[in-house]
Amino acid sequence: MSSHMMSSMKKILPVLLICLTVILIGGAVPFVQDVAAEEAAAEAAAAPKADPGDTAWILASSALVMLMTLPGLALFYGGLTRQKNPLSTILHSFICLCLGSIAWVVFGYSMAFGPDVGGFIGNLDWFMLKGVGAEPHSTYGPTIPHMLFMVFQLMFAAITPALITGAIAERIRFSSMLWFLGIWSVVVYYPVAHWVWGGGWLGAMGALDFAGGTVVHVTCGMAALVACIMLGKRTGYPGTPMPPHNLPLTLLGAGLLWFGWFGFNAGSSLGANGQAVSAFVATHIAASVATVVWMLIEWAHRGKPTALGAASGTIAGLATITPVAGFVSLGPALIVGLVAGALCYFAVSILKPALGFDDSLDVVGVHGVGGLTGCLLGGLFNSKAMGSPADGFFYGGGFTLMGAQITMVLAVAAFTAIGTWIILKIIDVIIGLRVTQDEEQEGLDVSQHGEKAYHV
Amino acid sequence: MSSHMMSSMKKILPVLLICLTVILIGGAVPFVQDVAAEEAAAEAAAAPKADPGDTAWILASSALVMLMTLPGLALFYGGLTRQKNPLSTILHSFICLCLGSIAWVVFGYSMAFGPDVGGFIGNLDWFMLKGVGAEPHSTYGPTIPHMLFMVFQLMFAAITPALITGAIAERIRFSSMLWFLGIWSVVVYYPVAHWVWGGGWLGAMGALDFAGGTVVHVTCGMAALVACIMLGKRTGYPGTPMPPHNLPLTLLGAGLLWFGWFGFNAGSSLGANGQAVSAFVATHIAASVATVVWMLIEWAHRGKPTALGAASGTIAGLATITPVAGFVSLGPALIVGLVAGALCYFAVSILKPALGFDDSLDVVGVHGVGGLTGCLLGGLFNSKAMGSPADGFFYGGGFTLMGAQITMVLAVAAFTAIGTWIILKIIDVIIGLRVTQDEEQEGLDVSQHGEKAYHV
Amino acid sequence: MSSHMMSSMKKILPVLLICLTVILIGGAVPFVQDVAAEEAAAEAAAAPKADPGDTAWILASSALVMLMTLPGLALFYGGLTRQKNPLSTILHSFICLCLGSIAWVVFGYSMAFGPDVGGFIGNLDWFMLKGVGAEPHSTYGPTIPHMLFMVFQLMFAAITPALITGAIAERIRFSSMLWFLGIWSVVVYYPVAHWVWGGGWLGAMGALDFAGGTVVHVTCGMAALVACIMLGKRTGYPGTPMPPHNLPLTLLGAGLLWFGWFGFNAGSSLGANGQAVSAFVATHIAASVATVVWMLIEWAHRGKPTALGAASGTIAGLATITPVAGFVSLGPALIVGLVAGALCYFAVSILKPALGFDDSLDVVGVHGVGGLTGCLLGGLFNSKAMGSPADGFFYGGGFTLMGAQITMVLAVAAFTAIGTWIILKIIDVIIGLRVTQDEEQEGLDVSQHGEKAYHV
Amino acid sequence: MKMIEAVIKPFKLDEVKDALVEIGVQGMTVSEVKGFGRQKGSKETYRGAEYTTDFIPKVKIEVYVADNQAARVIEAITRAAKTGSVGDGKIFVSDIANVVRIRTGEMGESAL
Amino acid sequence: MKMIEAVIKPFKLDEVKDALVEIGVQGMTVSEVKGFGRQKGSKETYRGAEYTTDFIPKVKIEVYVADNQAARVIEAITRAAKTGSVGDGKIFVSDIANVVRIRTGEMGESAL
Amino acid sequence: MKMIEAVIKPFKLDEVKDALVEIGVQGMTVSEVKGFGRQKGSKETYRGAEYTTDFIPKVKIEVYVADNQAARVIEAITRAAKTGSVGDGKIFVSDIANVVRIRTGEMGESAL
Ligand SMILES: Nc1ncnc2c1ncn2[C@@H]1O[C@H](COP(=O)(O)OP(=O)(O)O)[C@@H](O)[C@H]1O
Ligand SMILES: Nc1ncnc2c1ncn2[C@@H]1O[C@H](COP(=O)(O)OP(=O)(O)O)[C@@H](O)[C@H]1O
Ligand SMILES: Nc1ncnc2c1ncn2[C@@H]1O[C@H](COP(=O)(O)OP(=O)(O)O)[C@@H](O)[C@H]1O
Repeated sequence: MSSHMMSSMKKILPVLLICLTVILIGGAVPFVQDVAAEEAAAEAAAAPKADPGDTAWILASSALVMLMTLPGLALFYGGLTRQKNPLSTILHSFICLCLGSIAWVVFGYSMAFGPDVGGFIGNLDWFMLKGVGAEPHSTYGPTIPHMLFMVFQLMFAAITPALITGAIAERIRFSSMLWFLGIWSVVVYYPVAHWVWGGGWLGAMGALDFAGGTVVHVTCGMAALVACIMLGKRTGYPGTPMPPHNLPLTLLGAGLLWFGWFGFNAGSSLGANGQAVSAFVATHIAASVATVVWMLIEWAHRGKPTALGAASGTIAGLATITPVAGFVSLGPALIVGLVAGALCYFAVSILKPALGFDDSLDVVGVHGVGGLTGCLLGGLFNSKAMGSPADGFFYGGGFTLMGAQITMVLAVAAFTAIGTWIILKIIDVIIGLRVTQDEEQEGLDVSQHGEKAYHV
Repeated sequence: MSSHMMSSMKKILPVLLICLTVILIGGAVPFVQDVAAEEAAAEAAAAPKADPGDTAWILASSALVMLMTLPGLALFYGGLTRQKNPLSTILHSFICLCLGSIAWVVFGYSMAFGPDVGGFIGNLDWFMLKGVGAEPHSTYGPTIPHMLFMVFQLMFAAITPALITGAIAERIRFSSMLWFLGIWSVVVYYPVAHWVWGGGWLGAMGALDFAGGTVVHVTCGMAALVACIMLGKRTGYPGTPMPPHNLPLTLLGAGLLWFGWFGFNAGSSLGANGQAVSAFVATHIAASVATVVWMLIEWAHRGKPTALGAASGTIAGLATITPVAGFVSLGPALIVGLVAGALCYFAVSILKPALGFDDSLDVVGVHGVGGLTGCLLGGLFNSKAMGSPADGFFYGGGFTLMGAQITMVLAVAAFTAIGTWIILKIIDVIIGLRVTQDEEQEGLDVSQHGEKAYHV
Repeated sequence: MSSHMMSSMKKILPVLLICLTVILIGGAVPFVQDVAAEEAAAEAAAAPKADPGDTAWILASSALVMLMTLPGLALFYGGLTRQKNPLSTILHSFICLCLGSIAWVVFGYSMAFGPDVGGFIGNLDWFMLKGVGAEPHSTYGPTIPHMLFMVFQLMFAAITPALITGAIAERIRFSSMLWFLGIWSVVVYYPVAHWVWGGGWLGAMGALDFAGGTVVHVTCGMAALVACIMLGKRTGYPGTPMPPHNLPLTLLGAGLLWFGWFGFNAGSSLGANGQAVSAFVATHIAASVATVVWMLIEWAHRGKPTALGAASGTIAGLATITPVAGFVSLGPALIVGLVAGALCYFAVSILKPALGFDDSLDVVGVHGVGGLTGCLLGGLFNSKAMGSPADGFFYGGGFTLMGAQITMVLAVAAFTAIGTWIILKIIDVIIGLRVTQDEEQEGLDVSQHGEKAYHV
Repeated sequence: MKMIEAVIKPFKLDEVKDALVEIGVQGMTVSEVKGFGRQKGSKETYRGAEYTTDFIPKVKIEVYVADNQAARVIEAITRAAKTGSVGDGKIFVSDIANVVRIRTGEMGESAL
Repeated sequence: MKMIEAVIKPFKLDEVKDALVEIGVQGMTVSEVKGFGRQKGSKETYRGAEYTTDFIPKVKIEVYVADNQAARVIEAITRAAKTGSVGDGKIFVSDIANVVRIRTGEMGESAL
Repeated sequence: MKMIEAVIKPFKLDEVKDALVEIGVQGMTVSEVKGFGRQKGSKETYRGAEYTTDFIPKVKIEVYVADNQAARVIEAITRAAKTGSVGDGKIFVSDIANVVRIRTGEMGESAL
């Protein structure tokens, strides 16, 4: 054993070290924390108290968004793999949630939402959540504890890398995945989140992203595209059929994602208010329409409506409505769903095979295309009457908003693509990206994790 | 391919058209919407503001009820089928949720809860949710946005047809199911919902249905009975054993249904108030008692307590407490659970085999019998002290309430039976109800949807 | 059939009787209830009204904790068994939830939280929830209905015995399990809950248990240890490998437990306030850290990181943070996670094999060790600034709190061990604890319940 | 003694079993197999990726019988398993040297 | 060479494998099967629908050995698989013409 | 006629099938089996409980062919299934007495 212990120690030592450092820093500053907390307590007395109703809804929403990653997304993806890979696929989402959460409280939140540095990134004043306490933050949810806004946003930072794993499933090396997505969060996600939501240049420019169409879906979609191309196809793709090994698991995941998405979108209004309700309705309707549309198109195109098609339509609708959920009324929500179902169907079952990249679980066609489309539709349908800061083209806003939206998606897509490419190149050189042919053959569950998903 | 494309195009063209029309109407009226929304905003200022706490709870409740249909009910049913049918069964609930939601926001809500026409149906003033906004509606939840009441009720309208699919599983043709339940919602559900909750004659008469014992469970139970008789038995039933293919999936579904039912019942008080709490407790206790009772009776009767029996008891208890959850105290809740467990056990494992109809997943014996029983028990146990508008027999209310309850269940049962029969007859004549023998043999997953649930 | 009916009747008659009695008492007192309720209504007018926001959050939290037991824990355990035992294992949690809930509303709540008798137990004044109504209780959540506090606590009383079933899975007789855990709740859980939370001597002494590290986890851990030793090993253990039959099910359960734990911990602040938020964050971070730590240690120690290891780390982190979630700041939360992951890994994969007892699903090593560790860490890290009634060692509280914490865990562990031992001895003598060798061989699903989990 | 191995359509299993019991066969061993032959599998589609599996679920029945019984067994299986459509399957007959009943150690025909 | 096919109770597999390894058998092929015979299956009930499956889970072991080894193999299996209760299973022996080891192309006994 | 039974590595199934079809084989029956032999299984760990299963997933192919075809079939399988590493599997050949096509009742080689 000692032999593999040596080797594996080598493999994970860095991770181990980073991790311990984080923890020890954690240990080092309880007192800092403490002071912070006392100040908090002090100010809290004076400062505008948080509203219990709004707090209750955002607490629930944060829990709902956590559920999206685990078990929601984990099972949605896990069911789509072949029987030899579900555990590794589930573990990808699982670990992204954990590492993403730790990094977020230590420095990520400060980088994304902390005091702005040149419109590009936040500084480290809020390192270890210093000064982030029970009192509301004037702009980040004036009626809920600042700490609550932080943890709500944490869930977004955690699910984004998890979404990417769908494109690299069934062949990436576990340790490479950890390095890739750990670094990616810092280099790509934190800056982008800052640009759009944290006081950065895109937000300042007037670009609007209600709940993450760009910050979450365009970034994960672009990263997925670059990653699956650099990683290469799964051995045998597309020749050998690779049908999902457990679709009920995938449909369960889809249901939990839909459920959690109510927290994702309706929670993004940061309170239990009218906008939360209209975001809730828009989300539900867009998902419903996209599901039906995908199913009908597939029915006409392939001859049969499928359950997996329906579930894909649901996720497409949810991803597409995300950037506008709180800004549009019923009519546009219906249209968003219609466009989402049609476009993403096209991207997944016609464009992908045509272009020939192996996006194992269709992150690009569903999240990338969906998020991008939603952001652009915002330029048409956002309406001040619904709570949008600016009117879209159809509501008399002319092309101003549309211009900002286009700038946002292009800038973010380009930045993400480049960032992802550089990170992966480096990792590829240092430790490599893929498992060996034999390990892939045997399956990642056994070869990477020494486990089998099922035993009869 | 073109050949089947033609034929399938024909099959789904109508659906496609209807769907597109809906969407385009959607597209057509954003401006209407908009105005509506602005008015809303305007009034909102004046009108009584919604309470964030109540809003938070009903937002959560709406999400919970959505979870009941997908993945809750979908998996509960999906696990009970044979291995060749889970996907089709899951898809039934899934699509009912989507189509039901779209129809509801376009015209369903207006028909059920809109301005009353002769006590029978609502008019179309609220078409496309015109005028349904962030301000509370005086009678539909004075402390929550009207739009929120709408979406909460939407979840009820969506789950009711989904419940019916359990009776027709493993043999109905997918397109026939779509037509059946689409039309059924309009012809049966909207009127009944209006009669009882929307200002219709039953409500006016004093009949009480707290959270849908009649509107949801009696209607789905009767429809299920009529449908499974008209559809005929599954080939081989009852001779060949048809054991559930995946009971853990069913138990998962049962757990999610229980969880979601807290939203269904405790949410029906339309606020985070004392009644919500007592409804929560009554719901939980009735479910617990019915579970234990079903299990014990089965143990005595068959020699062994079963997990499926326990789960069936849970659903029976939940369905039975539904119409009275917010109107009864602890004692009656215990009795409701006791009666539910015993009666539904009898209906499912003695009456059904005796009568010999093939209610595949026991919608009649659990939901029909449970809902009906609960409504009648309301006539005995409802109490003003608990928040019921009228006292039941045991609380000095004499027979008045009981009379109203009996009228309600009889009228609704009869109306549902006739409506369902007519709809199915028409569909049967035009496109037929069942798949072919061979398709049934092969399984609906492959024959209707070209998918298999599991691949090893 | 009559023959087995006789025998089985005999087996369950007592259970049946007890159950009916409970129900009939229930039937007998609706009027009492009623009066109670009316008084409630009356007082309510005067008394401080409950806050809707706080009520909304605790309603949601109660539902979340229910979800932990079913399907969360049920599936977490169910997936870990061999294919012949999942249903019996799931049913254990399922029935614990139901029986625990019934006993709680009838007399359990009164014994645990009712008027104190000598610091040891509550009296029966609140039998059948007499006087427990919509108005808040001064000490049990001044801003939520007393009835809500009752049902929130009910979920804790229900999950604790369910947790124990993991140690006796795959070999205990169903009826013996019912007797064991039914009696155990009364003899062990109610007193301990009273000592710590219900006005008993430990609480009075200043011992702190925020959400149940001692009341829930130490008790179930000790009971599990005693039970699995008295029950003996599963036939073939440890020689024959007994790999989990369905890990995706277990990972689903882990995800639902994590999700539900937000209600468990953040709900324990009894309101949607700052402490709820900090408890939410501490819970999430401890879980994340413990997951990563367990995975890394296993990676170094065994050569590969596993999904089951990660899930075990999650539960360990959650159990360990439970007693301090609302009392500590970020730094300590990170440390708690670190310690939890390391200690529980050691307990499960090194200590257990060394000592050689067969704790089928590792209740002792995860919940017992975790809960105990968390309580002691509270003596170091609790801080008044975070809402703790007393400061821990590192916050200038000296050894006072630590002393109380040690007393608490020792007293409770000893009391639990003795109580559990006596109960099991008696049951062993009267009806025996284990199934027969052949029944164990065949599997408990078929032999105890006449069901199979899966049919192809 | 003869080993008679039949590959049939899964849903025919019960009929075949009954037919065999009728003519006095006391035991058989059944396994799930996948068959490749003239019968073509049905098309499946997953997110637009279409494919037809060549391997179709079948059930394999093994019956060991005394030589004189073989003909009747073959006849019974053929009758019960037949639907007339492609894919009904095949029956393969071969000789075996010996049989042992583990429980008793009996050998030869008496062990069947 | 002989093909020795044994149908046994699933939980006996490990014991049988060990017994065979002990006497020098270097390979075997195992499959899950369902057996119909004297042993009756256990009753299952789903929502009151009771039934007993006639087919009981068994494990089938195939071992190919040189003729001279056959007797010892049969003896070993019988010993290890025996519980004495109905359902212990059967051993079927038949002759085979040839064996090929795919990896090396070796033929005959040396390929075993 | 001959019964040719091959135990191969699962991922080689498609290649073997194609090779057989190429040389004119019109049918085969496939089943999932577990194999014990020289090849060792991979290690699994569950909460620190480590173990290696001796049984490795394999696929068993049964092909019934006319005597004159046997050699070509064996050659085809050997070629297609070979990786050169331990565990490639074996081919077992034995004689069979008769074949019946259930659908038509045809007997003998014409039934193949
Ligand atoms: N030469 C063969 N060797 C082994 N199995 C065969 C052979 N030919 C057919 N089978 C089995 O018989 C099944 C039915 O054969 P098929 O050609 O599909 O229809 P039919 O038996 O009606 O001609 C196949 O699925 C396969 O399992
Ligand atoms: N004639 C037979 N042909 C094929 N398999 C048989 C035959 N008889 C028995 N078996 C197999 O042997 C198993 C055990 O046989 P059974 O009659 O139940 O008990 P026993 O072997 O103790 O008499 C059966 O389940 C079946 O799989
Ligand atoms: N004597 C045997 N009887 C039955 N099956 C065997 C025998 N020897 C090998 N096998 C089967 O062949 C497979 C491969 O054999 P193995 O010894 O692992 O590698 P190789 O065939 O390369 O020598 C085994 O997994 C087993 O299924």
